[in-house]
Amino acid sequence: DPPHQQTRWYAGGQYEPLLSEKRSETVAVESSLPDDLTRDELTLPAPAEPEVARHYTRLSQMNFGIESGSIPLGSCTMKYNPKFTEDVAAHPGNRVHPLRADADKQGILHLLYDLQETLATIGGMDAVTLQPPAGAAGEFTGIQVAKAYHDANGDDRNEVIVPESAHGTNFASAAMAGYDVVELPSNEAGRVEVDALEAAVSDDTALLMLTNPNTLGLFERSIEEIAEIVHDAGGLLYYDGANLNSLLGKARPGDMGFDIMHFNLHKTFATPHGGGGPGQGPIGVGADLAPFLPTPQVRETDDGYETYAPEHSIGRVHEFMGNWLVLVKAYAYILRHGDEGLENVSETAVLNANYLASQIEYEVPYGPFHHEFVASANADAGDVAKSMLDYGVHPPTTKWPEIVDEALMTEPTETESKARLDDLAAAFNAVAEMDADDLTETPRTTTARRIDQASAARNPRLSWHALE
Amino acid sequence: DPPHQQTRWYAGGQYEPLLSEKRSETVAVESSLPDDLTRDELTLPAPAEPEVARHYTRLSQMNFGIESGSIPLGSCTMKYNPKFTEDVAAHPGNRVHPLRADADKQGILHLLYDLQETLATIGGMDAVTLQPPAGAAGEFTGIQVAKAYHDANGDDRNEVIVPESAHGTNFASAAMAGYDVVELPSNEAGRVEVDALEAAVSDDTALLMLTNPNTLGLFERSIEEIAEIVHDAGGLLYYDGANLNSLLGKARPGDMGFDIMHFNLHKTFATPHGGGGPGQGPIGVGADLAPFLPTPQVRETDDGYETYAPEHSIGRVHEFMGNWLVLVKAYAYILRHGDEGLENVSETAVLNANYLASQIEYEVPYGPFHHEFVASANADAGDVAKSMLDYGVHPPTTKWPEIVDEALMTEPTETESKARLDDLAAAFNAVAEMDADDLTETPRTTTARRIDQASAARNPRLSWHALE
Amino acid sequence: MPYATHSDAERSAMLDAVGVSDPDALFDIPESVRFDGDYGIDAHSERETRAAVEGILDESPDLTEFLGGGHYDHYVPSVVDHLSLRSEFLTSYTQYQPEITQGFLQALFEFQSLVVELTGLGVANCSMYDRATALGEAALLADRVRASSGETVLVPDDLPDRVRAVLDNYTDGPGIGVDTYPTSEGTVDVDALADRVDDEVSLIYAATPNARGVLEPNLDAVGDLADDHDALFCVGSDAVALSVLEPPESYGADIVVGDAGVLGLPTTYGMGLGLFACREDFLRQVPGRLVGISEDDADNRAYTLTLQTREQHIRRERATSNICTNQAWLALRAAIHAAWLGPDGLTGLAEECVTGIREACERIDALDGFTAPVYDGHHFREALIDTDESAAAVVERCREAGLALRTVDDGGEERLAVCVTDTNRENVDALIDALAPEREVSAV
Amino acid sequence: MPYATHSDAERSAMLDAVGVSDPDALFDIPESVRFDGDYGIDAHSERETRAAVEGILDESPDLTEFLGGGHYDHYVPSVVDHLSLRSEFLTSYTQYQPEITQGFLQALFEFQSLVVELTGLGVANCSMYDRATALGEAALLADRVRASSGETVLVPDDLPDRVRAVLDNYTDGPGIGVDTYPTSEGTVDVDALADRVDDEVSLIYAATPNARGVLEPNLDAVGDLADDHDALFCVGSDAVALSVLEPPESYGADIVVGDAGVLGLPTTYGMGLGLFACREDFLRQVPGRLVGISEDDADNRAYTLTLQTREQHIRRERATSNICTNQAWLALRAAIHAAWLGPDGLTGLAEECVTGIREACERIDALDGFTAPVYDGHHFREALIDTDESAAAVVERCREAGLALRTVDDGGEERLAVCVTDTNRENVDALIDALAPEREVSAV
Repeated sequence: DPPHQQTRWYAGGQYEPLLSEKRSETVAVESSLPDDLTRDELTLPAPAEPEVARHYTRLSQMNFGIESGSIPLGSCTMKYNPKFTEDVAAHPGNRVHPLRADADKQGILHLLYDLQETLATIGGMDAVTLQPPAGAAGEFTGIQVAKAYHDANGDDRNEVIVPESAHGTNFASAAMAGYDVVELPSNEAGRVEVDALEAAVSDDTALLMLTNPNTLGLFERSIEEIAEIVHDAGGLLYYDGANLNSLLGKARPGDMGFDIMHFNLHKTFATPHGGGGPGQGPIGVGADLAPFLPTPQVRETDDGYETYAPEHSIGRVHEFMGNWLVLVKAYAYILRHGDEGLENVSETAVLNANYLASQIEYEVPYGPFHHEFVASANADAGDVAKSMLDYGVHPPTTKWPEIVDEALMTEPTETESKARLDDLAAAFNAVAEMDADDLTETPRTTTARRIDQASAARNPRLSWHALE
Repeated sequence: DPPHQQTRWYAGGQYEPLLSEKRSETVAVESSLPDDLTRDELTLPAPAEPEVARHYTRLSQMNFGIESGSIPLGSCTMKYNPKFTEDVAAHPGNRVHPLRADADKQGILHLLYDLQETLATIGGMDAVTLQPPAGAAGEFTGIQVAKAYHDANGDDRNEVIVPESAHGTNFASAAMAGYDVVELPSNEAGRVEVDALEAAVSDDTALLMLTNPNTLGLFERSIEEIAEIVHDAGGLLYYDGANLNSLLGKARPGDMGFDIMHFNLHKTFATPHGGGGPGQGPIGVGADLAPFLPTPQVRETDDGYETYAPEHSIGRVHEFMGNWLVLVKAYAYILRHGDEGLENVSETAVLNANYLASQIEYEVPYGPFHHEFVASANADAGDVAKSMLDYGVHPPTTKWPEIVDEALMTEPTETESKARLDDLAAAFNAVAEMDADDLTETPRTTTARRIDQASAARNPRLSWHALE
Repeated sequence: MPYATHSDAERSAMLDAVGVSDPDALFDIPESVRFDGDYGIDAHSERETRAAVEGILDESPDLTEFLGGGHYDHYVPSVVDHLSLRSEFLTSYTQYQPEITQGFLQALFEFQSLVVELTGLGVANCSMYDRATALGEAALLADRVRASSGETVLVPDDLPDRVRAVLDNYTDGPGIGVDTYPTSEGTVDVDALADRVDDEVSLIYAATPNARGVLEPNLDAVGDLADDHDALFCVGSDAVALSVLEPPESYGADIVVGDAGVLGLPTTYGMGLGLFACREDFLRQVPGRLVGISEDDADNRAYTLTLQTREQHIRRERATSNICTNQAWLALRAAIHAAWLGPDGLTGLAEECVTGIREACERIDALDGFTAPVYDGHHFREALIDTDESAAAVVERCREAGLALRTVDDGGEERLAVCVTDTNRENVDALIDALAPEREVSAV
Repeated sequence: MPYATHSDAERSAMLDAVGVSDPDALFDIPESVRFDGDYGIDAHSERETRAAVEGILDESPDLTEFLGGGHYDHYVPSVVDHLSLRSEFLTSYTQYQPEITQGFLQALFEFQSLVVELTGLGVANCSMYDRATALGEAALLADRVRASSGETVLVPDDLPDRVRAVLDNYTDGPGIGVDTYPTSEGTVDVDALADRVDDEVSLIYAATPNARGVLEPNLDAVGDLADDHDALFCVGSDAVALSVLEPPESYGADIVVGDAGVLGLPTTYGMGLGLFACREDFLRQVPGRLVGISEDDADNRAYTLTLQTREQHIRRERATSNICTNQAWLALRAAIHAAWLGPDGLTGLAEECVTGIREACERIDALDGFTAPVYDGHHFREALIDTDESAAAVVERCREAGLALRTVDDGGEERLAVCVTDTNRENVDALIDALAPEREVSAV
């Protein structure tokens, strides 16, 4: 028998049931409000605290986090999250209401200011807003800032150029901001084709969105030429910060000619992903764009710190300042590492990716890689992923970028030890030798066996009511 | 296949290995001390923090706590531990050194004083020391206090009487204090036989140690007569607090005639057991014995609180005040509940035990029960326990008290819901119907299958060195 | 580096395998854009880092807050922290591999179910960033499903500026207009709204409690107006208020947005958890993630993200939203908090939000020179207050007493706003003293 | 009751099953000893309880401590809290069902292995209450294995009173005598000890660092004296010091006791973790619990409590100790802390304990009117200091500056004791200023 990588709890002869199936209660709503404002009754689970604790403890044991094992998801930068940052986030000094007067929240403003300035330095940017509550929100914010800039110049542009291998959010964020998306093909080396870019840019070009290294882990060596082409056409250059982990201490987007960038604090600066957020996606911009940033920004005064609205601010992308605790954790992470630690992050991340690539039997086209690589599975990449689950690891990102057949996009990050990288390689290689038929029988050691996605979508059951 | 109640992690093709097998390093010890004081080298595991986190996370998933499921261990009172008490224990005001001057630790002394007084009220005692670091340490302390009292009266007594069904610590603590142990048989009703007691007491009797309700869950209804017999013989009466959970709000040992008692804070007042400690075993005594309590005690003054040494103190049983954080958690637990909550604890604990006893198919001799009952297995009680593991519950205490054949000593506690009690009953009853042969094949769903205890003792391998 | 210490031997072996002698050689970066690594940041030990960051945070004074205004504080029980911080939850990725993430998926399904129960609507997603972005997404959804009918969103004139600023950014791309309709006496002016609404309107938004803390009494009429003009009706509320209020679906809401962070999330400088629910027939237009039920190969019930073809990683520029990372962990926390409260606890908390501000207003109104609340109607958590003196001066006086209050511009009048919940109700005595210090003096 | 809320229906069903109408009817307690339930304790909500207890704790001022004297503070990394608080560890029972408690057993096995490595001895148990009770158990062990030879335990005259008081209680039952031998110039007086030791002695105890903070230089000679008289040699130390010191086994220690709470346990009003190791041939006389390795039915390695026939729950009055609950969770914490430090980190911490007090003494010695340390020799963490003025007055002056120090009676002389570790080393500047305030003034 394979070892049990995960539990499937049961009690009283059935698998861990829905909370509502344990003991829901319907209560008559008693309120001092008049009846015409209030509902008659409310039905919700009513477990006592011991059962609450057990229920969620069991659910947690049916879930896989970075402390369960490696999560080498390409472009997701799932690194270890230092525990102490949770303690810093739990400090009472975080319990500050956003509508306090500036003078009454100097601690908050001080940290915001320091982090703004620190991120600007790391990105090679002139100004940073910390407000966007996620990476995609950062993209949207950056595009809105670019739009406001072009508008202010009386420059009407309606296209955003995005390489075909870019993150899906790039396309969606550009569309959300009202732009037409122009897709740019990659060249044989897996990079931006300069000729194609020259053909694509025009007076309509508002922005070129790039990540560098790109999703194949390849550095766009022609970045200066690319920047020149875009700038000559009157466009701006946007840096997608998803892959910034590979540049720490080594290069800065601002120095490459990028005008706007976002930072994924939950990737590069190790704040925990929380099963899909909260993240935070600050953006940095050059001096020309700074007046368009969201409000408020923070600046230093003789007495401390104060908030202010940039002159031509686009307004807001979040009612307050996004996910404050993510900012605190990222700030703590940066202080902990310092210059040397941050450079060591990127060096180890890149070494780890290259080492792992050297150890696996799947073909890995392109190279040399930075922090991630894309292997090509000899079978359905989705099946390969499911089979890897039985080896106690989370599989890589699959079937994307489409530039590689049956892609296994792999980013081990710097916090994986050599032993864990060897385990990952062993998992890749064991699965590589499995028959295609056997692949479809996996996983076997997980809480659930292979799940039928099609029927979930065909017959949506999205709440307790669907089970009644 | 049965569901996997627990994981057995593996990586790199082997089960979760020893920390030392992961990556130990031998380092040359560099010290500014002279060579003749220092060792040459030290060999220890050297995992980076991400691997530390994963290792102990995995170990935790290979362990069963009260938030994993019911732990109905008779006499152990494994109830749910309210989470908030951990937050109170983490408050910075706990970070106080014991050698501060009294004036500099008023917060500590205030809590110690309040808890001393509160426990005295709950026990019906005149004075309480909080110092003993565990229940058994409390027993030892109580016996030393009794000895000092007798000595002070010029009364030379060398025997401690203990019922056969008493906790093993009673015997061991009495022996440790230098007493001869006289074992008292139970009567047919599972209680102290008054005639036998009368025969046993003498001028040599220093102490009778009793728990009430006793380990069969039976209240010693003759307790006043028992007390009179012991007192008339010049002996003292000791209350073992292990079963105090069933008396909260209902009765007090002091009112029954007990002269000395200990409290198991980690049982009755829900501080977590920690896999075998830290506990805390305060003792309460009547006024005559108070001058003999350990030092320091705490008293209230006009300005606050101060420590003092009781006039005839036996000294100390711990270098400082035992397990401070256990005291804090127990105090918070008591405040949280108040009078009504505490009485509800014992009522629900007793209701739960009686309900569970009514639902299981094993014979349950004696009764009516209070907080626990002892069922008699129709097979080897140890095998029954192992089989119950496959039902996601911790089994009851087995083969003790010996007064019941193949005893299953069961104490569900008040924090088990009816649904969980029904699950427990289902587990008992499913196992009751298994063949004896099948029982020996269990457990199957746990991290380890049945473990060979004999070879562990025959060939002791007690450290990493034994594996080299 | 603190969190990745290959031993020297391991590092050498890895470099050998890769074929370089220094990791720096793996960086394929032109010299012209190389950076020297000097950010000017000193490394700190774990202990030093904690001291440094906590030292900065401690620069904010410890105040008792009566602030509200979109960010509300309720006591979050300890279990929420302890359980949600379990690393299997906290450090996990989005549930694209459902076979190993059943636990989080089930918790998100619980969150969806909670929102469905609270709103009465058929579909709830498993989080948005905050109430403002949720409203932005509602406007975009209305634009998609009412593309033919109109392109204006109507919002009340008391919509907070901060929310409006977010909505303006969301509606900017597709060119949706945002217009306001009047309120009167602290609530929606239904007649004025009836005059304003036309067939160009795709969405009418109203909040209860509204920005003045008043529970809107006539939302059924607003729903009827929306219905009459083929516009969607979007209601704003929060997860505590909804536990006692009439479910919005019952008076015609097509979408409910708002704040679910009132559960599970203490005051954290405005961190939010957006709530989004809508009618079932908009299912394929819903923004954000959805968890559904399916079966696995062993025929056991299993949870999975579903209808992912709405999402950016598949549909790219045709996605229903650009959302990738959202607020999953906060949804988990809200689900735990709701489970801990149970229906009695949750409605009890809501009742405290009614009685707390009511009693505070009664006491304030009894003070010379104060009128509380300014508007009739039933309030929830907060209310506006008139003062004889300048509201700013009152705020300043309260600040001296360690109490944080705020003023609001209420249609040209500067007024005091006060928010009372379970966590500051015990401080209302201090507030009364600070509002009317001479009263305290005379009492002595 | 907050943690057990049967619904009314459930409660009724249970009462029916049991056959009573009220749980009170199940209490088989004579009326004469019934209690009315009135303890006079008011119930509090979770939030109120936290506020009440934390309010009491806050009555202690925030001081920088230089106290030591048996309870030492080192920085405990955050992972120790987060991992040890996982409920599967924290809320588990003793591992009598090893099949479901492999995780804790493995961690305790790691702790034992750590202690074996540090002491050089063959057997370590998996915890005692504290260093004082561990010494008490050592005396009892010596009494059992040297029953024929003698019944006196020799301890140095600088043994702290608090430790001696515990030892006196432990030795009282079996009638073991406790006698002191002299120290001289801050360390064991080997010649005097040689004069004192005879064949009635069952155990000689010496500590390094000793109570004056000095690392004993001549423990091999003490070991030889014990050996010559068929007495056991028991060394006292702690888990940090032992990481750099010569392993006690190498100079003849038969038993090592001491404090392992220097790992994993921050300052907590004296909460301890006793360390106990001994020679392998005393295995069956060891007090406390032991974890060993075995195999399960699937032939996998498995851990289990072993040699339980030594323990009270089986052997009752013939057990090697009355220990039941001990300090398992703190042993887990120590194991995690040690793993986090690794051998470099642990020895580095020990070196800070050497250099911190050394540098502090050099600076204090340079002040007018201070001699630091009083005794020659190498110090670890703490040292005694002589002052021209009264030591108590110096303590008082430091207290005014927010620094907590203590005086000790050092053979009749009242002296200042100072303890410096990684957590207060940064405050030595403040200490220097407080010790010699006039110096600070003159420097301005």
